[in-house]
Amino acid sequence: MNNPIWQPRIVAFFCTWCTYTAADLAGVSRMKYAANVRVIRVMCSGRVDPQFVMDALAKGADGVLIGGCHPNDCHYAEGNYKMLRRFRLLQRMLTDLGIETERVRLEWISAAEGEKVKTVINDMVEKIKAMGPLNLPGRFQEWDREMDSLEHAATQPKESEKPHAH
Amino acid sequence: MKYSYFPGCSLKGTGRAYEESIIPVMKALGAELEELDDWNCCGATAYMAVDEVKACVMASRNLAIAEKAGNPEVLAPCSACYLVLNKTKHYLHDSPPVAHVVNQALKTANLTYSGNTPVRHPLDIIVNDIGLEAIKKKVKTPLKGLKVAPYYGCQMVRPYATFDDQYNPTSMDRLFQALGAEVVRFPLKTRCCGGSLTGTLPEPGLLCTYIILKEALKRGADVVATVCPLCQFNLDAYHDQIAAKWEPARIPTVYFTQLMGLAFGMDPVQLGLQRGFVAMKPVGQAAA
Amino acid sequence: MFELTRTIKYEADRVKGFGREVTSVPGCENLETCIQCGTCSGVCPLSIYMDYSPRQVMALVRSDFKNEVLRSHTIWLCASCYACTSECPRKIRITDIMYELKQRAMHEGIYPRKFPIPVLAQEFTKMAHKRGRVTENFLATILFLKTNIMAALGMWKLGLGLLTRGRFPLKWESIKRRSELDGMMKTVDNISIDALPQAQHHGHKHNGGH
Amino acid sequence: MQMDNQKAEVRIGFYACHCGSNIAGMVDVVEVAKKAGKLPHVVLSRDYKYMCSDPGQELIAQDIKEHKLNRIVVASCSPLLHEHTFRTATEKGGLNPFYFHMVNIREHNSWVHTDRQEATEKAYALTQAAIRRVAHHKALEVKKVKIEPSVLIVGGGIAGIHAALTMAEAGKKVYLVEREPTIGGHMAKFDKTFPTLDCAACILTPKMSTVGSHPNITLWTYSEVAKVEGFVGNYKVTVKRKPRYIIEDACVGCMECIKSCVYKEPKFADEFNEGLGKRKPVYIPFPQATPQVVLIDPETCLQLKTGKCKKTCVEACADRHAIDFNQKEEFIDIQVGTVIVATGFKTFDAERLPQYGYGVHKNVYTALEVERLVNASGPTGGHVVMRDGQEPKSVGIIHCVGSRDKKTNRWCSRVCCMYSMKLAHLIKEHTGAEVYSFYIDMRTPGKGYEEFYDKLLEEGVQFIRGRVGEVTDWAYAPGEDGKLVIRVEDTLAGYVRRIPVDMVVLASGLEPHKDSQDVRRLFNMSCSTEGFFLERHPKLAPVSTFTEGVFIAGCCQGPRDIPDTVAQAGAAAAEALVLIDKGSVELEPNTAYILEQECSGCKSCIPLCPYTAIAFAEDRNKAVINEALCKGCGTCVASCPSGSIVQNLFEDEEIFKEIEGVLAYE
Repeated sequence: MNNPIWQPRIVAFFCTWCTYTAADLAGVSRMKYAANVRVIRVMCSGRVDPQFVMDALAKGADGVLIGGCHPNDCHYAEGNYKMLRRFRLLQRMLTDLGIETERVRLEWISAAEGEKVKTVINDMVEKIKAMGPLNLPGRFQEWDREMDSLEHAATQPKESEKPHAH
Repeated sequence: MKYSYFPGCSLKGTGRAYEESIIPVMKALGAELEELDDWNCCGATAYMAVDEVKACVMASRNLAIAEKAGNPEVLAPCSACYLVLNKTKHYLHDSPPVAHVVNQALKTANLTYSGNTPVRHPLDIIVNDIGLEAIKKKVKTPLKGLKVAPYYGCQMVRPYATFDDQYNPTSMDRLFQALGAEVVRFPLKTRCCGGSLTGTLPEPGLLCTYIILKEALKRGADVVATVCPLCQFNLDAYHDQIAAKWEPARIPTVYFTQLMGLAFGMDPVQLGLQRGFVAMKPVGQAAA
Repeated sequence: MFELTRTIKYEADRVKGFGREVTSVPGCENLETCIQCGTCSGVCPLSIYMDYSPRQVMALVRSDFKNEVLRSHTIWLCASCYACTSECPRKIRITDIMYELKQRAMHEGIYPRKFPIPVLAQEFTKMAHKRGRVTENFLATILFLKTNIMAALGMWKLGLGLLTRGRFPLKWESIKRRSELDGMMKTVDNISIDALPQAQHHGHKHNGGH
Repeated sequence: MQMDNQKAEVRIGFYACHCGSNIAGMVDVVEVAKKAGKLPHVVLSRDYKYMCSDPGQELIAQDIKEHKLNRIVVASCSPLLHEHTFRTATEKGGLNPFYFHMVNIREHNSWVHTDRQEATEKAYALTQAAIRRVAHHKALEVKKVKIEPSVLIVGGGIAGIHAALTMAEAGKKVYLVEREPTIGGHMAKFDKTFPTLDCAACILTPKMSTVGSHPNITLWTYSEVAKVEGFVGNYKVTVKRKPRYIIEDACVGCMECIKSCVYKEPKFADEFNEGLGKRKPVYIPFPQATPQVVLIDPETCLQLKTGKCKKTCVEACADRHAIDFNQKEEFIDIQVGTVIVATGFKTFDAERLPQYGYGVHKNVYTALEVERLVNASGPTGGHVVMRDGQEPKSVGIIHCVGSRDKKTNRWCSRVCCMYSMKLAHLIKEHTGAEVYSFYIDMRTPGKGYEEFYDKLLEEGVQFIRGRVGEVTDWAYAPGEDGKLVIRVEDTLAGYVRRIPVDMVVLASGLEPHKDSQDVRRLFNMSCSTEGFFLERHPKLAPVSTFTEGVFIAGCCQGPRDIPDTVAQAGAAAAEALVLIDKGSVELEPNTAYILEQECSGCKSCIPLCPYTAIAFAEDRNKAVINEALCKGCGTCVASCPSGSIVQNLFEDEEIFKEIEGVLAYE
């Protein structure tokens, strides 16, 4: 964590019709942006299961970016709306878990908006850099340890009067 | 409604008639003007040319005093003041370093600036807040038969044109029609009057002025109406020089508030009309 | 009998980096995208008196011809009517660039000396700084005394006219809390804006006073 | 199909492409290949100069056989570009093509990053993701869809006309839908065409009438596409036919009704002549209009407005009974295999630039208005007379009105320099007036175009390089009284000039139609930032869109001149013909299916599907997906609470492995 050259890890889910194509356009236009984002292609942002997002964070991502077509422009009519609805739930869940909601971002980027891919990615990398690492795997380990010690405490009657570890 | 009133240097000197007319006119419309306590020069265009940070400090002292005064809006009748105060607001918003310096400077005077007090031109307030219907009700002596060339000048409409079209502003046109006057189509309504050049380099400055006056005469106007003390001064005070250089182009130039006062039946002297170099033909009285 | 002058420009005449320096000032960025269409000169009411048209000033800045630009009359003839800024198809804030160039010319002390406009700017600033307000007739008097005494004599009639119409105040206007304003200005002098974090302004500020 | 690889040992072959220096210049592909070779299940790892080349593809096929590979991963460019290529290569090696997966390390990596180490690290992370993912791939079968041998062409300008004739000549069924009462588009309004100056009508109208009479073409003018459903091969289109109050089949275009209208004189602004001429409520847009059928304007027709008219038109029509005041909007459904969108452009509204005085000064014209003025069949019979009845002695033509301007439209409209010169020539020819042409940059890239510029210079047109500041009617200098004064910097001579002229012509630019966004949504296309329809690839697929089977031609894709438009229309027709003649198209097998044993019958997926592909089997209490209707978006998959829906090619497990892979770097 004290690594001075810590770089955020961001997993992105881009719909193939708009945002993935826009990222291709950014490439063809040789725009330059931060190298922290790893893109996973899906057919539609509607395919993005909240589990994917949680899984990415749990496996060490510092942020997740979801890119879909603009409202009314979904290749599949309304997959992006479905994502939007899910996204709102997801944000509530993140808040409950004590994770900054800004770590998971939903952006509408059309196939023509290569420039937006660049600005969104750069902006997100900056913001996550400012927030610092999420380190969910580390926190999981910590929680595991706590759970272990609690269980340990519960199975050891002698220490049962002791107040909880924190 | 009570407004903080920022007269600016000109309204205390060459533009006294503007102040003399705006206060009673606004009062007649139910608006009270409270002069800002110990206001200072806005900095005008000249200060910006020397040091933009200090220019912002000058202007922001007024903005901060206005915030302290607590009235919701500042009224700035002089176009240059209106522009500079608004420009400063933009600067402080857009440039954090400048805002930092300005805030430091304000602190030494126990002042603060938050940016929450809009600076507005009286023409905006009169036409858009008070409204033409309310104005029509106040008209006692309609300006029947008076042909007015509405001259907006530059700095009220450019570049921060928020309340009117910058190419073809019409606030004053509509206002004068409400007062019963006839408005001539005036293509030079936003052309520069020469600004401070009339005083520094007569040839280019006065040419700007001459072109405007000549066109107003050609369009058959009886009077040119302005919203700015510098425009009024330039169009009013240099007739001798213009006549010597080109040809006479004598036409009175008055403040729009003076025309409002006349229509409201106020005394021309009280409105400062005698301060013009070219006297305006008496109007309204005949109709009354 | 006439003298020929060479008008060719050599690379040595350029002050490399000047253009970039100007375009990196907030508000001046778009200058880089100027297409030299001449709209600015076409709408400028004063372009007819300029030694370089506003369009040429843009080209000169971009090509690093610092000395030519800062010595030009153009930047001082600009009356800040913002017509060019409103009309520019590339959204270049030409008026603001003119202000930027005026400041640089003042700072470098290379503006035309007897040219009354920079003198006015200086005197105006001095008076505003000292008294907090500007009394126009005194300012005009000082200006004429400094630049052209004959012009001052020519203006006596105007002064008299103003006097009889009550538009010529005989006393100086000034604010009550002059020391307050003075203190504010001193504060500015003591802060170097360039030393501030995230300062986007580049090394041209001249808060050292004049 | 192939042997079942599910249980067999996974043997992955990995290939990293240099793409010359395109990738290798920023990503250390040798290093990536070396590290990938050490990953589990990777049997073989190579780097190669150009994977998409024949030897590159051959390499894959060979390796599959030699090394008994059963999974292939290629790290190269975007899958949108070459996924198909490598799937074919995989298949050639005897493997199901869907055992292949592609990693994008060019568009998403080498081209957008600047740090070699970071770029290489990212490439390796993406590679790991693909290698983990591909192990879970399954053999799939592609779906083939039959292509209906018909085409819908939207827009009857020169692009639509040319595409329609090409397709019809090839024996395909064509439906041509045009919004206006006649086809012909903007070209029908032009007088001459640059640079050859041949008469627009002479070359266009024969094509128009062929369209009108061709047995393979169904022409619906005064009609719009209201709804589009389905997909490539099988689009179901609903066309709205606006009432023209004339029974088209009964009208012979004798125009007796027009003659006998109760309005004895034409009284209403004539749209075809840009409002410069007048027409009656019953009218035909212009003599060669196609179809040769009149129409009645409900806004001005007395009968339609008030219900009180002597209906002299009906009398005149007599026993043809072609007039029907009760005609209503009509909707027609058609079935087509392909679509060509050729909806054209709109000219920039010159009133948006008030400094040029259009709409204020009556002698300021748009270029399209002047096209009508110089046209022999125009409202003045080809005499250039201004609105004040005078013939101009001096004319100023202002280029780039609403072009190259960040405040209006940023783009160059491409045709204005040339058409302005054409109009300069025609005005000079018609009136002998002094013509000034104000340009920013003269753009004449085309065959014979620069030569045309030469000709105009020789003709003595005054070319002034400078964008006009203002057009005013206030006079200052002698000779300016009563004239329009153009103030401009002559940037080449170095002077600000005031030029008094009688007439000003504004060369308005081209822009997308106001409703282009609606049309775009109708056909599921994309727009570039300006609002023109987006081509699939700017160089290699210029008439294709991101929607399979929908092609674009003409100015709806971007401003262009007539030769380019016709060329593009031909190209779009050829692309559509290719699809039709192929007979069928292969679809990605990315559809979803239900694992019945897992499905709890909660029905939450059913309303989510925009294609109503999910039904509910009451007897079994299970959801059922109709594969033929499923488009493969995966929305239902992501929403199934019991995880019982699977999307082919995007299975949960595949994506989880990809997530794991992209995060597995140190």
